[in-house]
Amino acid sequence: MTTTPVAEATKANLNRAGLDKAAYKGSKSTLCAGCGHDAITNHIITAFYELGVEPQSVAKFSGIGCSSKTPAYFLSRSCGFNSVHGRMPAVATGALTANRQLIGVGVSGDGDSASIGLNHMCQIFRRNVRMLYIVENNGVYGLTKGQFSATADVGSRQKGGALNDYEPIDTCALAIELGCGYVARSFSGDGKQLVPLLKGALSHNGLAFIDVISPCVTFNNHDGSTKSYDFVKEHDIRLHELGFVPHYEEVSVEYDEGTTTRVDLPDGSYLTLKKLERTYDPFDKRSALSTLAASRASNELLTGLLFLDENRPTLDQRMKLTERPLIELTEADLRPGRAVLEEIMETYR
Amino acid sequence: MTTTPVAEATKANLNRAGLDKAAYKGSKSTLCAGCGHDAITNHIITAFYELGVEPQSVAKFSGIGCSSKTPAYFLSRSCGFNSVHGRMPAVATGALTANRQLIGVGVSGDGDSASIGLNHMCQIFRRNVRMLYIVENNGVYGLTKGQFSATADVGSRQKGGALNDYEPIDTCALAIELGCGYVARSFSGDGKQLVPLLKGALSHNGLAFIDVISPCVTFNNHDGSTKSYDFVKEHDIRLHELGFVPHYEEVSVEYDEGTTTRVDLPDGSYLTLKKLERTYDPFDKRSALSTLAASRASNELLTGLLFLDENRPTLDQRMKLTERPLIELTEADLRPGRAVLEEIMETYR
Amino acid sequence: MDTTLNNFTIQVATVNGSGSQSANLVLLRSIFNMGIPCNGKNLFPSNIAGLPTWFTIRVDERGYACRRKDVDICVAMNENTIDADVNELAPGSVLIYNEALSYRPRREDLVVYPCPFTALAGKVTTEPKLKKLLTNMVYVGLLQELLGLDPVAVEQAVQKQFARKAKAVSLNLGALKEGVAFAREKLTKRDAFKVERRDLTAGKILIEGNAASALGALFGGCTVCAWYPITPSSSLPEAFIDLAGKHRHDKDGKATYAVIQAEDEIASLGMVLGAGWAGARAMTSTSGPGISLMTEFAGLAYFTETPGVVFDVQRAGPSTGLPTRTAQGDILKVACLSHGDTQHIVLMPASVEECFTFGMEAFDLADRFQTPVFVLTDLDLGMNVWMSDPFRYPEKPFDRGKVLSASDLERIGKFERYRDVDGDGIPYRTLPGNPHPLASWFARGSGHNEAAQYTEKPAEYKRKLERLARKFETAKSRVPAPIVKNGGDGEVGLLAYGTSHWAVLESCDQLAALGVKADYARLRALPLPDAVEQFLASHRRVYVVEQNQSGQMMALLRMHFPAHAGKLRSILHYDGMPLDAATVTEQIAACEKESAN
Amino acid sequence: MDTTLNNFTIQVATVNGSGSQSANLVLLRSIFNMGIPCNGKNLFPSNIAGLPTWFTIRVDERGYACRRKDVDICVAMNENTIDADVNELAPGSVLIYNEALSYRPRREDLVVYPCPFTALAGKVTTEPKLKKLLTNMVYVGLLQELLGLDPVAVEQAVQKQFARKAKAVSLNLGALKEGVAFAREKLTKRDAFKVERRDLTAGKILIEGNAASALGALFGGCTVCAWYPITPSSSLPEAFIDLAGKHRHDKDGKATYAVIQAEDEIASLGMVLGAGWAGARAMTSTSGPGISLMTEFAGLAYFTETPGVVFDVQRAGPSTGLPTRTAQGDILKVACLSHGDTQHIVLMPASVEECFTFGMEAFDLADRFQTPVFVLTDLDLGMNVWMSDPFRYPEKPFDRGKVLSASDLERIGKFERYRDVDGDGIPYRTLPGNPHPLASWFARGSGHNEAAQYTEKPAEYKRKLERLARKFETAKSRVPAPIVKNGGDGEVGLLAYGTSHWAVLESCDQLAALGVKADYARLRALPLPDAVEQFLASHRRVYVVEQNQSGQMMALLRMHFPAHAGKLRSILHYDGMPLDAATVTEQIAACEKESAN
Ligand SMILES: Cc1ncc(C[n+]2csc(CCOP(=O)(O)OP(=O)(O)O)c2C)c(N)n1
Ligand SMILES: Cc1ncc(C[n+]2csc(CCOP(=O)(O)OP(=O)(O)O)c2C)c(N)n1
Ligand code: SF4
Ligand code: SF4
Ligand SMILES: [Mg+2]
Ligand SMILES: [Mg+2]
Repeated sequence: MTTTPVAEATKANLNRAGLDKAAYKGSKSTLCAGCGHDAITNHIITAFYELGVEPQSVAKFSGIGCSSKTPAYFLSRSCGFNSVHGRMPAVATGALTANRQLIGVGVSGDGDSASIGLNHMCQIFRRNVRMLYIVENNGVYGLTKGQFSATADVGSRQKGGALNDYEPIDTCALAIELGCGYVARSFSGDGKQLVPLLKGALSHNGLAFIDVISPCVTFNNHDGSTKSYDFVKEHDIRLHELGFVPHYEEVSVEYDEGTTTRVDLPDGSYLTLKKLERTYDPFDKRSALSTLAASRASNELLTGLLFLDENRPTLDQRMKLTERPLIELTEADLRPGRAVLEEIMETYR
Repeated sequence: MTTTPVAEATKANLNRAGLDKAAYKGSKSTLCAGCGHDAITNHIITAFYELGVEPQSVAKFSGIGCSSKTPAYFLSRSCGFNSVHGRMPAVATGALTANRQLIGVGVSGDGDSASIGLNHMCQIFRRNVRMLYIVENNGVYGLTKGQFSATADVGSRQKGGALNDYEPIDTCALAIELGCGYVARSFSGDGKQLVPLLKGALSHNGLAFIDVISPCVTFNNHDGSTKSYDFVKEHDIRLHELGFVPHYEEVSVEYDEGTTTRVDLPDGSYLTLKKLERTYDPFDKRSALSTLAASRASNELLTGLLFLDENRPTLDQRMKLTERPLIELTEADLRPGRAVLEEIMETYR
Repeated sequence: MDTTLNNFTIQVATVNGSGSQSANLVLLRSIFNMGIPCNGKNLFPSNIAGLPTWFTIRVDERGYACRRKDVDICVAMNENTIDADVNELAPGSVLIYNEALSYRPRREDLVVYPCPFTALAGKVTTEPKLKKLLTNMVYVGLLQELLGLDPVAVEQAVQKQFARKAKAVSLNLGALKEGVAFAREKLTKRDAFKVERRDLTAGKILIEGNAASALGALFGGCTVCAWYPITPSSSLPEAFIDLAGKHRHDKDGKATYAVIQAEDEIASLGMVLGAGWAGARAMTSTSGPGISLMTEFAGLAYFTETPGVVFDVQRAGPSTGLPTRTAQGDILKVACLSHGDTQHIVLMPASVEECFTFGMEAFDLADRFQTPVFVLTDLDLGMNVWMSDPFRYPEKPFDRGKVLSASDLERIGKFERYRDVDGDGIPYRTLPGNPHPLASWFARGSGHNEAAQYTEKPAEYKRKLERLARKFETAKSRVPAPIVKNGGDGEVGLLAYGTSHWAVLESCDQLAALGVKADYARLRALPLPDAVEQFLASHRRVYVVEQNQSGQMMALLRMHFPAHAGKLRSILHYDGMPLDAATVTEQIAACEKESAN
Repeated sequence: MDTTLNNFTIQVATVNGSGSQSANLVLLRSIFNMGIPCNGKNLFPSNIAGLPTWFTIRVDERGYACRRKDVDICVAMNENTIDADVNELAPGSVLIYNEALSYRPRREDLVVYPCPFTALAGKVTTEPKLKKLLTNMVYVGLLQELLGLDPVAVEQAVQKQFARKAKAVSLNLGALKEGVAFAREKLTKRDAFKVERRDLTAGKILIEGNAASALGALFGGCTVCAWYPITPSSSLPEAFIDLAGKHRHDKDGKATYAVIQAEDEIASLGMVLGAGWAGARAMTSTSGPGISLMTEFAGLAYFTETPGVVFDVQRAGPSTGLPTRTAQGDILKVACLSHGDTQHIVLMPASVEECFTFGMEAFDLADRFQTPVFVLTDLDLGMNVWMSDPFRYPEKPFDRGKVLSASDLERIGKFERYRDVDGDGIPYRTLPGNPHPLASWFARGSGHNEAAQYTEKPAEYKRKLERLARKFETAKSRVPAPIVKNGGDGEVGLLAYGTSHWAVLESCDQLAALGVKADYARLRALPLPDAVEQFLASHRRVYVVEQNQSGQMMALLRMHFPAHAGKLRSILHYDGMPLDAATVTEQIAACEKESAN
């Protein structure tokens, strides 16, 4: 074997972790050609690569569904746990509690999170576990062939023609209502928006939730669907133009303070929100909730950073957890001494 | 045995179903003396008695908990199903679908509905099953001795002193968000408010949800609790003074149109909402949601009718269900004829 | 060259989502239309499009219906699997492959027919998507010519497959013709496989088990169906939705049934129990993971004595396992599903016809015994296409069990929900809404006495459990009895259930040919009827054939018939593939040889 | 009058929420302080306050610790149950009752001591709530005098019970004195029951099983505890919270453990598995309904090979059943919890000491075998007070099993998560966050090969299942072996597990007195070690004693040791009460008589 010297051009492609983009890929996708989920996978790869995250420090989690398969398709150098349907939040909570140095990424589907797993998703919002939680939202159960999920909009139609008239679950509204501190919505086809949102999420101290509309080309991309590529393109209203500046970037980026808001994140990175048509304040919980409710009523799809609050205690903080990952504690740390046992025994005499 | 003639006084106590109040009672309560749940039981008895509901036409449902025991303590002439922890909505949905003539009453606890059963509660809001759904909310798991439930407020303390800092689940906010058409909050000690709300709920066409703060005297009635009798009395803000006029009442009740809103219900009954200090519009979803969020932030407990919408289709309507209860359909209705089987067989040849 | 007539297997190796399913069904039905027994099995991945799929047709005029492991004719259409597909062929098999693939024949011991399928389809259409679909019909044409399929039978099959879509019919007939023409002009038949018209399928049907089960539910009077999607079960409730949508309306056109897609399997069973308690015939359908989630409610149903029907279309694996592969791995679990001392009635259909009859019977048993009834099928039965006699119209009226109306109560003058009035362990019940003052009772999963009142009294609690045991004793003589096929001399017995039946049927003949004469009893339900014990008692060695790793039915037999535990041996198969006869025969023959030594 | 020394039972009948628990514990500890073996069982309703509760103390200097059905001394404090309480007394028993009740003695065959408890308490305080509480201490005083309790021992017990609350101590001592004085002045001892100081409890402890299990978890290195409240399990995690809160902090005072109250039992086990996968020692604790809800995740853990510890403190019943009564009804369910072919390691402590040691051992086994380990106790063991030798400090270091660090990987140069490198069926694992480039792998509940890659290939899938079977084969010789107590001649064997042990221990002696000599093996774990088979092989009749209706352990034994299935007989007890020796002895003696005929 000969050692090929790394070409200059390649070197230029290395990120601050010394890795090229290929190092962030996973195994080949087995999803349908054109599936929104594959696009999201690519945006995830881009975000992690550009940020220069050490892949080995990431832990991936998912439930069951086409969307939940995707953690196998990115970051193959990271460990992952593809668990059971709807229960990803529980598994992630356990793992990230056991090792608080892991960077957690959960990928779920709308069926996984808003139908069978709704309770667990709501409770992880309340617990504020440090992780990135992505719902790849196509309004249907892809893997079981296209039944409506709980995010299907009123008035949308199934491929076979059946009409949905149940109130959809707006996962972002629930996230805001239940104490999640980073809530965003985006579209699988909008990398310009989604990539900064993903990066911002990774800088957030707590649970960062992103609902990404991700068309299912096989079962929910027809006329009458409200999660088709066409529908999204027509109804997408971007709340702002997003930028992300990482904490390790030397040069500070220039922006117009009149039109752009700078949103500082705990690790020193920041997001820039450049105003588009509408004025939107992502720091006001009440107005965020009522704007979301209004947008649903008028069939608008608002995308962007919906809500941010960096002051919520995380689960680790609430538990006053030691800084060292629990998994690194040794027998000496964990097993009290003989005297302690004797002292405890005495209380039972 | 001698037949005692019904005394005049007793006769006067008979309701339009020809029953006295005792006919609406159940077996003796085994709850702690002073438990809020027992007060709610009494208000339920009063509401059903005063309305003159036929007890045999009622079906009672519950999960598991002190609160979920109470259906045994009212309406002993009604059948009831005390099911498993957190899953009452599913059982009620099945039963009320099977027999659409039943009047459904579900009683649950905050642990039962907002912790283990949160998903089912959310989904029954979306399905809009015709029934009265009461959460007897004491912020703790009474029956398992006082652990916090998911409705415990931020800053409230357990009997042992432990502090809660998880965002509480506001079941009413979720109900409004998820499409429930009758949403109210009340207090076990406030029969004047709760009884009309219960009556109104029974006239509503769809799911009527009432969250009733119901102090647990044994485990959550101390200083530091936000679900104690004292706390509620101090923080309760009644949105309006409530009255209920049933459809069969001959004389129409007089009220001042300037200060009182009349809310018509599908069966011809109506609620009267007499304005107190604040102005509150229970027909506006967005404002209801944001008022609730604001009240939580300022530690106010708003009680009264929070939201009403009589135009949501019920589950039965969505399924275009036959008017006859499914359980009354006979073999002749249900088993297609020989010709149909033969025709179906032909499609497989 | 010998001719192998009406007895071979075809395997089409393709890619899912490529539309080959229609072509395969046309092929299957063409053979069926010629009066020759056949059935089809689809081996598909847990994926929507792009991964390998195999469709296997077994043609066998003797009527054997189980999988045959060896492939006689391989139609290789998938670039990614062709090497493996070809490697697995036995010498002398036929390989038909698409010349558009990069594959070049390497084996000399096969009869190889290359064919430019894609190019031929291109003659019918230039539209790329359509062309891809039609490519599949070309191989049907090729096989028509090679096997000697009756063109009329094939055309009928095409008409049926694309019913009411004239354009599709003509395009497909066009593609078919290209295949026929190519074979005629370019190929010389060098293999032995041929079909010849018979009269063995007249009146019969080709149907999947899930559709048959749904028909059972329809004719069994099911009015409430609550479900949550899961492979391989979804097509059962979906078939019910179709059927009820067509055949279940009142005179105003309103639905006389309700279908609710629940938020999960816990809620599905909860809804079924609510409906069952209220008096409806209710069902749900699921597979392994869903069964696990139903565990708590199963115990509530048992203890409150609430009827309900649960179809479990079994798939392979602990956990998610192989969701698109078959197994019989749930039987032990379902038999006693839930914590504590719980037991259930379980029906185990082996055929599509039994899916239909047990599908109805399940509702009768649930009502009669006031308990959940589990119907265990599997992916092989539920999702594959089986030939069957047409289903017979049920002659038995609904058995709604011991339900007391208001007038019954008036006549009797008393009512206790949980009293064993008749000594058979089955109490009487009333339905909510019954206007009689005596009718009301309170269902609870906690301890209760005969009057349905809460109790913690040891004696009352124990009495309840003992009555439940008595009820299941009664059930033994009411559930479908085993079906015994004699052929032995009291030495060797075979036991099987569900789809293992088909392999065992064939294996019995294979074993007989090897000199092993066996009697065969097919189990059809739990609790195990007394006849099972008689069968065990009258044989010296009994082989229990099943499709799981741990011998779950054998475990149940050992539990219940300890006197015979020692004579039971497991014949197991658990790789996710449908069971074939050779696997059974080889294992038993080996054991028998050992016994003889 | 004969004296019955250090061998009797006391039952205090009272109302829950009335504060009698302190008095009862003082009484128990007083006897213990006198060096006499004793233990206490609380029989309480599924309710918070106002319903009947019974506390039973068994004093027995021979050390027998199981429940005794007959009550020698009844202290009747509950208006609602006194008639029944008195009716159940055998002639010659002692009845002490509160004269404030409306009860008037009717039975002539009892030794009756009426006492104005309420009035006497009124002498100590006039505050109504306090008076109610102190009423209970008066009966302790009365018994002190009647039984001859050492006043010093009693005072010590009071001091311990109300530690650090001087006022409570003095009030209670006051009430005590009133009882003593009343007895001295107004009562003449007419019964036989007496205590006399012994030296049999020196150094010993009185503890509940749940506290002991929590101690096991503490010393076993548990760092993550996820739970959901349920009786009778809650006091286990609650004890862990207390203990860890005291003994688990880093030098900055930060917690070296995490406790999460989950939203339900599904999430509890999910969190445990996440933590176990990440490399922590994690546990949850629950009871029947929670076990049922954990069914799906149990299968995921088995198949992905993820460690975790699940305590199941069993309670009576299918469904909700009797939540405050005891049973051994989950063993068969837990042994194979989840759909498909799943099996688990199960530990079955019989004593509080084993709660502690198995509580630690469970974490070692979970790590070693990379699988969930279930520790099955029951309400009787978990919530009642048992006398025990003090727990010994563990000498064995943690066994963290086959975990590869980055440097291990560097050395070895390759890693496949699911390869059976050592031939024992146990693969190696890495933890997420391991920085080595070879370290990553993907855990999934779907089919996978040795490299942890997705597979649907029949052979790969089957290989995985077979390796899992091998792993459990290995586990047989690693789990706690049965403990055999000889006493027989090869004719009769007894088998039991968990709390049934105590009744069987006593029953062995009772049987011997009746001429039935038996050997006794106590099972302590699943998978069943080979030694069990040897025990079965060496006896002609084996009685399996257990506290459930269907003979669940017997079923497991029949499954696994078919050659001996016929010789197994069930001795069952399932009314929710703790098992007593007489119930065992009577059933076995009757069977033996039949065998002899
Ligand atoms: C307990 C359980 N129930 C049902 C299933 C079947 N199932 C697999 S994926 C899926 C739905 C997935 O939908 P979604 O989460 O929206 O993912 P998508 O495929 O649309 O990306 C279902 C119901 C399962 N695997 N487990
Ligand atoms: C599956 C399951 N888990 C846990 C329990 C134990 N349990 C009984 S009641 C209860 C909590 C009840 O709390 P809530 O609903 O608030 O009722 P409350 O007693 O406060 O009225 C719990 C956890 C159970 N019965 N079933
Ligand atoms: S079925 Fe839908 S969600 Fe699944 S892979 Fe295909 S396009 Fe994507
Ligand atoms: S414990 Fe609390 S909720 Fe339960 S009965 Fe007592 S006061 Fe009511
Ligand atoms: Mg989806
Ligand atoms: Mg509560």
